[in-house]
Amino acid sequence: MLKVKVYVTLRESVLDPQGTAVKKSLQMMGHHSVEDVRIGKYMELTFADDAANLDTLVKEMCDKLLANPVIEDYRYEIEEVVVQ
Amino acid sequence: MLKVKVYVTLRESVLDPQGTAVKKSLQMMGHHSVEDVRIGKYMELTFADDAANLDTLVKEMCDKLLANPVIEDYRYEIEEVVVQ
Amino acid sequence: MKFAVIVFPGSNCDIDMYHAVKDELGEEAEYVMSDATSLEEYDAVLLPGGFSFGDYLRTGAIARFSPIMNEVVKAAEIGKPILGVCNGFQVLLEAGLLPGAMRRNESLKFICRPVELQVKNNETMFSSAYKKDEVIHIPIAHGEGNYYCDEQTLATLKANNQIVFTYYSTNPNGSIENIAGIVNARGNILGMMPHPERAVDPLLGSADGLKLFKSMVKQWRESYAVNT
Amino acid sequence: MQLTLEPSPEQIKLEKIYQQMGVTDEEFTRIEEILGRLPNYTEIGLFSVMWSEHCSYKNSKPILKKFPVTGERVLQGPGEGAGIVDIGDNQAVVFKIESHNHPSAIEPYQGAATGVGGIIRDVFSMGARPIALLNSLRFGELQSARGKYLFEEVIAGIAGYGNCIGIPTVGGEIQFDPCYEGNPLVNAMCVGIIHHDDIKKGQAHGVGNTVMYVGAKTGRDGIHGATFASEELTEQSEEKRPAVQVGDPFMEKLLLEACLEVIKSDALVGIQDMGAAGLVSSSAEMASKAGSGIEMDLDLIPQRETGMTAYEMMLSESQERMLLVVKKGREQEIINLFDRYGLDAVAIGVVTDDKMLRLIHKGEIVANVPADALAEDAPVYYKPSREPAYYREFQAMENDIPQVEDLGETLLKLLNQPTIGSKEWVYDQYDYMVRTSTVVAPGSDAAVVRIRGTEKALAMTTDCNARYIYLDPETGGKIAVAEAARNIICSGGEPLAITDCLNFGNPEKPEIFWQLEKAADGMSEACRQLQTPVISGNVSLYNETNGTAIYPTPVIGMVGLVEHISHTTTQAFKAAGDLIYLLGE
Ligand SMILES: Nc1ncnc2c1ncn2[C@@H]1O[C@H](COP(=O)(O)OP(=O)(O)O)[C@@H](O)[C@H]1O
Repeated sequence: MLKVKVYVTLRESVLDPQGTAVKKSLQMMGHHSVEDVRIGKYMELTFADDAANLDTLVKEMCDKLLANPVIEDYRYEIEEVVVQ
Repeated sequence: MLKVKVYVTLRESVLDPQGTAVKKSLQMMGHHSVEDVRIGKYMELTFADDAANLDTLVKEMCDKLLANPVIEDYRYEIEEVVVQ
Repeated sequence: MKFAVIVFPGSNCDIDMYHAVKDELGEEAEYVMSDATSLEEYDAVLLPGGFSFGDYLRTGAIARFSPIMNEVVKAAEIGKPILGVCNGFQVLLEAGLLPGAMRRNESLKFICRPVELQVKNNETMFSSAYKKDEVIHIPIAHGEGNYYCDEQTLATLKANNQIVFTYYSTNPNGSIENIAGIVNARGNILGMMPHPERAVDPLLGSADGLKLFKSMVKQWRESYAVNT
Repeated sequence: MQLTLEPSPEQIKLEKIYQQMGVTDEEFTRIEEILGRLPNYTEIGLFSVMWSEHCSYKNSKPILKKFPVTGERVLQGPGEGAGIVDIGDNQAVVFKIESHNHPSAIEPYQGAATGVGGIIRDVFSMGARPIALLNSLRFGELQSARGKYLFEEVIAGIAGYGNCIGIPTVGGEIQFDPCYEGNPLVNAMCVGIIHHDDIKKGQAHGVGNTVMYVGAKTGRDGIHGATFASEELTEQSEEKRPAVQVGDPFMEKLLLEACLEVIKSDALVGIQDMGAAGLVSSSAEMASKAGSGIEMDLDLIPQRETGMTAYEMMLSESQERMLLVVKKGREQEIINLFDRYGLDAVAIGVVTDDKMLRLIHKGEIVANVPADALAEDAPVYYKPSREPAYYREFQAMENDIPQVEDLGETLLKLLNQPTIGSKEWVYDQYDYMVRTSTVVAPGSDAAVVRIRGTEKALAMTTDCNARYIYLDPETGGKIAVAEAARNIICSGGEPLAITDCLNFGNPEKPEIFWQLEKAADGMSEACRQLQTPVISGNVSLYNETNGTAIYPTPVIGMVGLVEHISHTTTQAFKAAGDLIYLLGE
């Protein structure tokens, strides 16, 4: 089994209302050392062991569906998972 | 500067309607090798260098606010970031 | 009877709740801001729908840390009725005052429409004016009403007869066991996704929600009569 | 960090850098004359957005002059954030429609969402409580993946913003046609209610008064959005992506409630939202309308990013911001008020008497231009107009009456068309019930929203059949207004007035300008006959993809008064055995 971990984050200059709300909330709870919070997506995709060209494939998936290139950046890691 | 990366995922026993929808879309796009998709959150928290007890702190933030223990699991990594 | 309508930043059904109580039910209602620190003068607490704190992170997750929530807990402890509708239900779940959690609707879309509910338990202080198994018309409007709890919790809910309303004929959001509304074990905290405050006047399509508020008033009158 | 240095005034002129901002050679010469010197980079930026079609209506002004804009009940015609019509009992209805076509073509969710956010600000900045939203949408025929994506995301964006802020989306219309494939139309309308005494205008009166900034922090979003809206979409448009802003409906909800409270304060002199062209247009317009000037210190502007230049701050289209003018000495009251909503209010400048918009950044004057020049003195173009060949061809055709063999099958085929089929999938996603005043929900002719505390209600609708207008703009324009009026009347209302959004192709093409002219003639004629003046509106030109224009689509938003809620009628047949009448010719 192959596992792909995809991290999608908002581009740096893009407003992140969610992150701002969480930051304020943490500060209100007394966590004043928090300076910034940015919130993105984390996805785990599972593929059969014999999936070919995974790198190209995942890139295409990210570009087309998993991330919105207008406002988001992404990166991913491919891992082999040994099933016990 | 210290950066904490928090990953929040739905518990395995909980159905993930969003992941299911994304899996279906990927398969419709012809990516039949995708076997499963799970969607979670990825957060980046920034702290000042001198933040003490960061590990305890972050654990508390996750338990209380960043994840909902009824349906979600979390894990995190603490990184030191060198600003150029 | 005096109702408190809690206003979180981002609440937007607060006005509807207020008018339902004042204009249609004919009882007293007051807005109470989420940073207020007392609920002593109220006989019941209403947590309205909306998007408290933008519903960012998770619905209800940030609102539950508002100062007023300590007071809601206190009010609940002394047995006052607490009603959370839609976002209010989500806040109650996040605060742990009711068991379970919300997921996004199965369709992943926000859904606004009138739905049919069945009254599963008419022996609560919120549902005594309905008949058991009565089918009523109350609208929903939410993106995240797909109720979830683990099997053990579900078994407890059933054993204690805590499921008050279920979706009838179709389940719009995918909630387990068609759950639309539940009470706590003690029976004084009700959380529900459908909006009874939007069904208080035939002009708006239904008046079936009014009986829920009437049930609360009836219970209060009776207990008041006993206590004085 | 921006490392590139801004070009010098000489470079701007020599290398014609202004052209990249959409300023023509003639316009540049005119700017030089106005200033009596060369403009610097910030200044040419200010002119370029303020003189764009989107802000200045330089191509459409002669068209807008055709519209009847007055009437017994009109309290505010075109010229402010939104128009206002009296509905008796010291109350008035405030409404306007606005386009967000180009941003929605690039990033449909945020484009549509910020379109809704913008039109809501237009209404509450007048002092009105927004009570309903409507929209008018055009897409391609849902054949391509991109087309479906645009459609779904636009709907989700409209729903996402309106539902969160808690204003019911009660009506709208959608048509699908291949001509909108590359250039969808997203028009949003907002209706509000106001007491006569609360009417506020966007004007900066009183020398020495304080200019205050309220709401979200300024980032680099949407820089040059207004210019972008005034250009055709091409394949290169993808590269202009930074022009897309992200909306925060939660912030806007707080801003709305705070602004409706501040309106009641006598410390407030004027208020305007920062819409297209953000801080430039709000400050220049507020000063120009009041015949005064404004001086602002840009270092005081709340900023989300570091190292922003004066140019970037002035042109940013960050959402959920307002500009206020407050009586000198009363600032703290205003700060306290906004603080209760968790919002920052910051004094950033003063009203002056020299009619100049003067900007200070890091202790230096970075721009010093006449406010009128920016807001009022944009050139007006009288574009050539030519009757298109297709029009004559169509007019010469014989009427053809199709032979229908199987009525049942034809009916099913018709109902299967996305344009005709049920729109339930769409409006199910809109919270059309919040505020519990929606008496007639989406799915009938016009929506009806009651006015709490009275027996009255408002009927509202958006309409436009662009095919008719393409075939014959003048007749089509009349039909659009008449259809809106019929929808209002069939719902129990008396038509009051209209708002309109003129979505057309490139006006520099004489055939397109002809469509614009003729459609406006038809609309004006219908408005005069029906006594429904035009009280507000918006113009969106350059709706073309790779040189091909959309159908001319002047969307009509009409509001009517239902004198008594019991007069409300709905479309559906009520009971078996009822008689059916057919009225009209
Ligand atoms: N097609 C139109 N019909 C009538 N009035 C219009 C039209 N287009 C624009 N206007 C009016 O011109 C004024 C300026 O419009 P606009 O620049 O869109 O305002 P804002 O900057 O508040 O969005 C407004 O009062 C608007 O109502």
